[in-house]
Amino acid sequence: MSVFDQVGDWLTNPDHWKTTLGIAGIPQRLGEHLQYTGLAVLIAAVIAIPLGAYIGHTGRGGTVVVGVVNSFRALPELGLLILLVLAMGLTLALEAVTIALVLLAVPVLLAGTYSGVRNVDRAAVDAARGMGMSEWEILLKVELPNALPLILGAVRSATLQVIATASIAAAVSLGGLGRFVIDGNALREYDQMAAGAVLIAGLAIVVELLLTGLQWLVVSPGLRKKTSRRTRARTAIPTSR
Amino acid sequence: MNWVIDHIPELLSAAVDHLQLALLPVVVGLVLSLPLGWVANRWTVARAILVPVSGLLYTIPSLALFVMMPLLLGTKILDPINVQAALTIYTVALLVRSIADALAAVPDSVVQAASAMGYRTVGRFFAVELPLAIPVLVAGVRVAAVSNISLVAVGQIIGVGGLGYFLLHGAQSSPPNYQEIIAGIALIVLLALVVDGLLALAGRALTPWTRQQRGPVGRGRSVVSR
Amino acid sequence: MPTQGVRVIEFQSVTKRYADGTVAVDSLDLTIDAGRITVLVGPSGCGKTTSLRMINRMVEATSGTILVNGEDIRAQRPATLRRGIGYVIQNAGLFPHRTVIDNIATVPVLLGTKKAAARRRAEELLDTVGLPRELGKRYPAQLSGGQQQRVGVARALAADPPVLLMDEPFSAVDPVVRDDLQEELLRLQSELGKTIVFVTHDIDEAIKLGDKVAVLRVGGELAQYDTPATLLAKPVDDFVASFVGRDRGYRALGFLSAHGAEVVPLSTIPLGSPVDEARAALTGGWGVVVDENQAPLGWVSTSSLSTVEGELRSADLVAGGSLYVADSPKSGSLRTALDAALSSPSGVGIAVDSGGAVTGGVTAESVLKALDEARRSGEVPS
Amino acid sequence: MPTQGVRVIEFQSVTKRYADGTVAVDSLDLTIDAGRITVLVGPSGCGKTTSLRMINRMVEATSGTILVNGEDIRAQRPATLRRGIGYVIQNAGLFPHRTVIDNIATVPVLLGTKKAAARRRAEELLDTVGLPRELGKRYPAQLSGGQQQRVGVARALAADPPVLLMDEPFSAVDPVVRDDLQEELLRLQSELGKTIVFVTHDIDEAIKLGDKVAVLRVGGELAQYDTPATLLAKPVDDFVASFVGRDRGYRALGFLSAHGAEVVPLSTIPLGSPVDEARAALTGGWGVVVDENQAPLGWVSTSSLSTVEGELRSADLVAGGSLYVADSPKSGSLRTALDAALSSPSGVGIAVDSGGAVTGGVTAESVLKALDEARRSGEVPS
Amino acid sequence: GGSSDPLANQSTAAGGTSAAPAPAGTLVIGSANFPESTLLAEIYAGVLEAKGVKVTKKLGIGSREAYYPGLQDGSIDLIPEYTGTLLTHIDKTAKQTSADDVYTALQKALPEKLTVLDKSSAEDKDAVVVTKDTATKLNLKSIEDLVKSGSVTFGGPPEFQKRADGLPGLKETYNLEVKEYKSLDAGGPLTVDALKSGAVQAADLFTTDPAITANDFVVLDDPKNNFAAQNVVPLVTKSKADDTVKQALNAVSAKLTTEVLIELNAKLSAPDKPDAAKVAKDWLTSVGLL
Ligand SMILES: Nc1ncnc2c1ncn2[C@@H]1O[C@H](COP(=O)(O)OP(=O)(O)OP(=O)(O)O)[C@@H](O)[C@H]1O
Ligand SMILES: Nc1ncnc2c1ncn2[C@@H]1O[C@H](COP(=O)(O)OP(=O)(O)OP(=O)(O)O)[C@@H](O)[C@H]1O
Ligand SMILES: [Mg+2]
Ligand SMILES: [Mg+2]
Repeated sequence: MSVFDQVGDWLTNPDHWKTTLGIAGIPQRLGEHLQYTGLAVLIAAVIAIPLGAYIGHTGRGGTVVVGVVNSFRALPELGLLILLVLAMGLTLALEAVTIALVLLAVPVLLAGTYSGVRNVDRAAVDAARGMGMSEWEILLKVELPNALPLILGAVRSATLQVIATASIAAAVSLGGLGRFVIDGNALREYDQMAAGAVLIAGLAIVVELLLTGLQWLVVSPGLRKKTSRRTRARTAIPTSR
Repeated sequence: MNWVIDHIPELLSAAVDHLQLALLPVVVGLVLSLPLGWVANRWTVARAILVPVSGLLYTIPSLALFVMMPLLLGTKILDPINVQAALTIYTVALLVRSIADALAAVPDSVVQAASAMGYRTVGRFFAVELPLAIPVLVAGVRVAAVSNISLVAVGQIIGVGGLGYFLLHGAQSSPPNYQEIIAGIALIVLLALVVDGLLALAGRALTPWTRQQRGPVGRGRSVVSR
Repeated sequence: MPTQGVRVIEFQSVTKRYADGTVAVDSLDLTIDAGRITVLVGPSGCGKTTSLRMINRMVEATSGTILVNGEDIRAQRPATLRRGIGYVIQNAGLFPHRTVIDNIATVPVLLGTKKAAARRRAEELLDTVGLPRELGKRYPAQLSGGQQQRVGVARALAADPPVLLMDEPFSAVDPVVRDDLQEELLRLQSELGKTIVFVTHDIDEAIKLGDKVAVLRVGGELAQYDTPATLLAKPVDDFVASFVGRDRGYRALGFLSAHGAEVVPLSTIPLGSPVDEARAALTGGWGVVVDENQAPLGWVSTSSLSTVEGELRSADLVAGGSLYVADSPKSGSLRTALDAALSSPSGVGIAVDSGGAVTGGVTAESVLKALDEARRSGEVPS
Repeated sequence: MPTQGVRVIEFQSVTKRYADGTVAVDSLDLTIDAGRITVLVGPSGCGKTTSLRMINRMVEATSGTILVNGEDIRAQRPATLRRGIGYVIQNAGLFPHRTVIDNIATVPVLLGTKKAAARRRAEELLDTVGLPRELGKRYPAQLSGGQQQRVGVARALAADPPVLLMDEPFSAVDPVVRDDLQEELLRLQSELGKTIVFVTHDIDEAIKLGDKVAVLRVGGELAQYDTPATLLAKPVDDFVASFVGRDRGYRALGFLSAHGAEVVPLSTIPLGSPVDEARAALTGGWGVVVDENQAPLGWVSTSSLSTVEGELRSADLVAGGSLYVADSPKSGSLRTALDAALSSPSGVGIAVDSGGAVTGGVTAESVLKALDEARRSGEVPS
Repeated sequence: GGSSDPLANQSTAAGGTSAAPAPAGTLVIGSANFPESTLLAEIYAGVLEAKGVKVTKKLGIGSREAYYPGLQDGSIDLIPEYTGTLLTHIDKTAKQTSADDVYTALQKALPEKLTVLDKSSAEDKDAVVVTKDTATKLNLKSIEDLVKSGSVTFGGPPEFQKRADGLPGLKETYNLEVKEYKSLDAGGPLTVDALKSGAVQAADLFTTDPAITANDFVVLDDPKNNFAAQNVVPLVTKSKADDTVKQALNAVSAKLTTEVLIELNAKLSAPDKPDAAKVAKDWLTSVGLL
């Protein structure tokens, strides 16, 4: 029997879709994964998008943003998780994971919002100011709608990065789909490990597609395909995985 | 600090392993993605396939990819090749798109001028298009190197993790050996920053023309804002 | 036509010094006439944009006062001030995320007009600037540069502001489209009578559009402020003279009506006439061949007819020169009259009426006489 | 001066149909003279670029033959062919990653010249195109648009190709710089005697630079192929006439030397002379005030002097018109002479020698007389 | 698993630490990847070196699945083992639970090449542990009481979910059904923290864990012997086990007791995190083996 068949069997085994002998099944793990991800992205968005918009609008502090984002890239997610969970203890495990994930998502969202607002055609902003919009109106009616593609792109990257990192949360005794990989490894059950990996990858891809669809729905048609090849090259570095 | 001082040799040798696990994929990935990026820029159809596929590959979480590599490669699960192959995939996924975009961003007038001067396709690629793509390329390589260095640690979950060993091992001691964990994190961050800085310097050295852009021209024409 | 308040704009020793110490505008005194097009022109970096943007407080003057209709602009909040002043810039600065209609409707909606009403008005404005209404649903990226620029003008006109500021609005479009846009602006201005301040670095554009032209020199000093005719005829110094460029004597003729130039009768020969008849009809060795509407087709001369037999055909004609319209004081200028004469193979320029029919001929000498008279009667500044 | 093989370029019923069916060039027959500047001009999309690029096979002709020096261009491999033909485009298309020197040295190095030798040659070429050698070490981004364009020309000249193709090379720089570059190109051409094919959509540029001008119409047909003077004087049809533009009679004067126009003596008055002396010296009520080098400073007239006392100061002068140079048959044209007369407040244009000293005056009437004579003697095509 | 199972036949070169084969004549000592195993390996190494045996150390190899094949192919020669789990690793069906039964069965089950020397009285076995509060509140003494007290949240290492003496064993022996199982670490700080903080009510810990006494945890009795005896024993390649080796290691096993293990483990987890080698040397000296 090939490994693919074993993975298939594992995934279709009804025991793995419910709690058996106190061991949680796929739906619960998926729910935990989504809970970690959703909570972290939401909190990060509430922090980073207004801040990024403000910095982008005023143009002050741009270098700080770039510096923060770059140095956060170097931080190993696994280490951050371990440290926070150990330091805060298991009763605060959810909080610890959330903090770690928020710390990962904030720089991505901050950079996306900042560069989104910054990259709005200066002539359009100038025109908006010239026709008597207040700074507030400029931000809300011109800069943010035009920055939307980049902001949503950042939300996508951040979400995917959080999904990836949430799966290693199991290494520090938390739930989520990573549980199957860790337990499978400890039990030397490769079918469980591989099935866990397939579930995580599948979740990431589905979320990616959903968010891409959302982006297509929400962004003004006037902004579609507008990004010239040149600006694409400048913003081509994704921040996901 | 006692623990750290007592274990400097282990830390250093793990750091060397770590770098090797992280950077070999960058080199291999770069070599693979140059022709792929060129192809993606050359033919619209190739681009329409390569770019979305690499985007999708890039979305797969690292732990999942590490675990799936044996399935794809037929390797043993503890083989360091798994981690290196997965990181190579990320690097290629990242760079193919950067290279395609960077090549597309080379001004048409420059490409035309090169052809008109008698460059053939290959000569033109190496003499003109590739050098002009360097800034974007270096940016991509920096991201790949830094994220690989951070990801190698995740490999420790399946047994191949360079400095990641100290993260899990420190967490396993009872009570947790914070010195060990923090030393691991700090070394990983340090490696990432040093490699990033070296790559940035290399990038600057390779692209002297991007410096002092604002020469005697260009003042006065600056956009007046606010 | 909407009623407009008189809007005079006055600069009273206005200076702008930027944070880095650059003096962009140096104690500028300037009175801009209401209901006219005033053009600010000068080399790059001379402070044109700065001067313009001080009017709507996009740039705050360092010292001095700017009055609009006698009122200090600092009396109003910037945003309020700006809503009453239209502003058009290069590349139009349209909002990429809004349709053409919504771009145009922006200010009315800001001012509280209902969306539907603002859109109806925006559609009318598309007519005003000469764009088909179908374009209203498009996004800016789907328009050509010239079309975008027209939308920019429409947007600036939407709140019906008495004052319009335009900063090199046409400099990014190609020459043919620019010509179109300039004509359109002149037509609009004659219909709407706005007070327009227009910035350009192109002296030809300045002369074509401006009722008055202010020439600035680098450092933000006003070098000369005059009508285009005076500017061409009497540049105050070498800077202005060289800026105004060569051919200024000839171009200045463009401001003098050709009405004063004597038109002599011309012998016209219908196409298809027998060659013998044509030969008999020549005056001074030349004759104009016309179609059934008396529109000129070309010339024949003693020598050109020497080898021709039978009836006059198109192929027998000598190509004509340029034409000039001479049936009202406002139409042709001495410039077009002189060129008609100079370009004509016979040395006689063809005058036509606005229907295009030949009314007579004009010689270069009679143009010069008319110029002389104009000079003597003071029509030409000297 | 390098020796050049004679290079005639011949289009023999050449047609280009693009993949999408657009016919860009339609059975073009054209012979381009060796050692001359030939300009292709026409409205946007008429196939100028396509025609030009077929010469170095950047575009392959669909049918027909192109011969260079009697040899079919398809006999050589494209890359080899191109190394022997210089090519200059808008914005120069310089390699941003190479210094100016290395940009210029590109083709010689490609052809196998040693790097050091190629660089030495590149430095000489900087002189040739009028750039200081210090610029050699800069990167293109550190140059102004005009300087970049000169480097583009130097690069195209580096392999000393007998043929130079230039596609709207000067259209992206501002008018003043463009004028400079045009002068420079004319100087270069007179020194080097290359066969230059130059594309532009600006008829003024075509007329200024071309020894011969080919006017194309949209669809890629050749409308007229003539010298600039003939083009202005005898456009073959309405399309060409309207493309050549208004003022063509006046501009055609630019091809006639001012030497034939009678220069009358002018009374010159040194600055600082007593006003009474000045009054006495006026001719016809006007006099030219000059400095110690006899260079004209402005005019005085009976009326302008009526309120002045003591010695003549700068402030008392009436601004002068444009000047024209009249000391050799090649210098001034009837066009500059006429403009000098038209722009002068006295009606008399000031003629100067090449040193700038006043040599006399010219009236519009005498220019017209000179034109008449030129016409009679056949200098003007008619 | 099938032949394509990537987990099958893992080499001993776990973690990429494979080195050149040890020089002939030296004895290669391995250890598993938890502190106590490393410590025991250091003790064996210390005493053997004192007797003039050339030893090479390959410590922290990983789990039994990783190192056991290494003994068979000769990559390592000696490793500290636990009788109970080693037996079930070799013979999945083994049912013996008492110390001597297990030891006898183990000697029979071992392949030809390998042997175990004298077992020590030191035992480190899994145990179900609760906090003192929980024990008092629910009146718990043994695992049977836990069943009576109703469903609990149970914590332990991931492999406890499926091991014969893990959840399946507790269900079979005591009919214990946990409400929820939380995968934690193998008797590490997370398990201790989970117990203390109440995240789990009961957990699987090792009897030598100093955290048990430190936190006043209560070890529940195992009257039906769900957990087999786990005496520390040297597992060695027969060909390398000459008399010097046997005598030296048997002397160590004679001195090693559960109390000693607890004490040494406590030393290892002292704040200054001393090296296992040092702790081993100190102990060997104190009992007169050095
Ligand atoms: N925000 C600023 N800070 C500092 N200097 C400025 C600023 N904006 C403009 N300047 C300088 O002020 C001078 C006048 O600038 P301004 O933009 O008004 O010139 P302009 O006449 O519009 O030029 P152009 O034709 O190039 O648009 C220039 O020297 C310019 O460099
Ligand atoms: N690669 C191509 N594929 C299809 N059509 C083309 C291509 N290149 C040019 N054309 C078309 O061929 C015609 C001639 O183009 P060409 O570029 O030669 O014109 P041009 O005279 O140089 O115009 P411009 O003044 O705008 O540069 C145009 O209609 C153009 O759209
Ligand atoms: Mg400006
Ligand atoms: Mg072209």
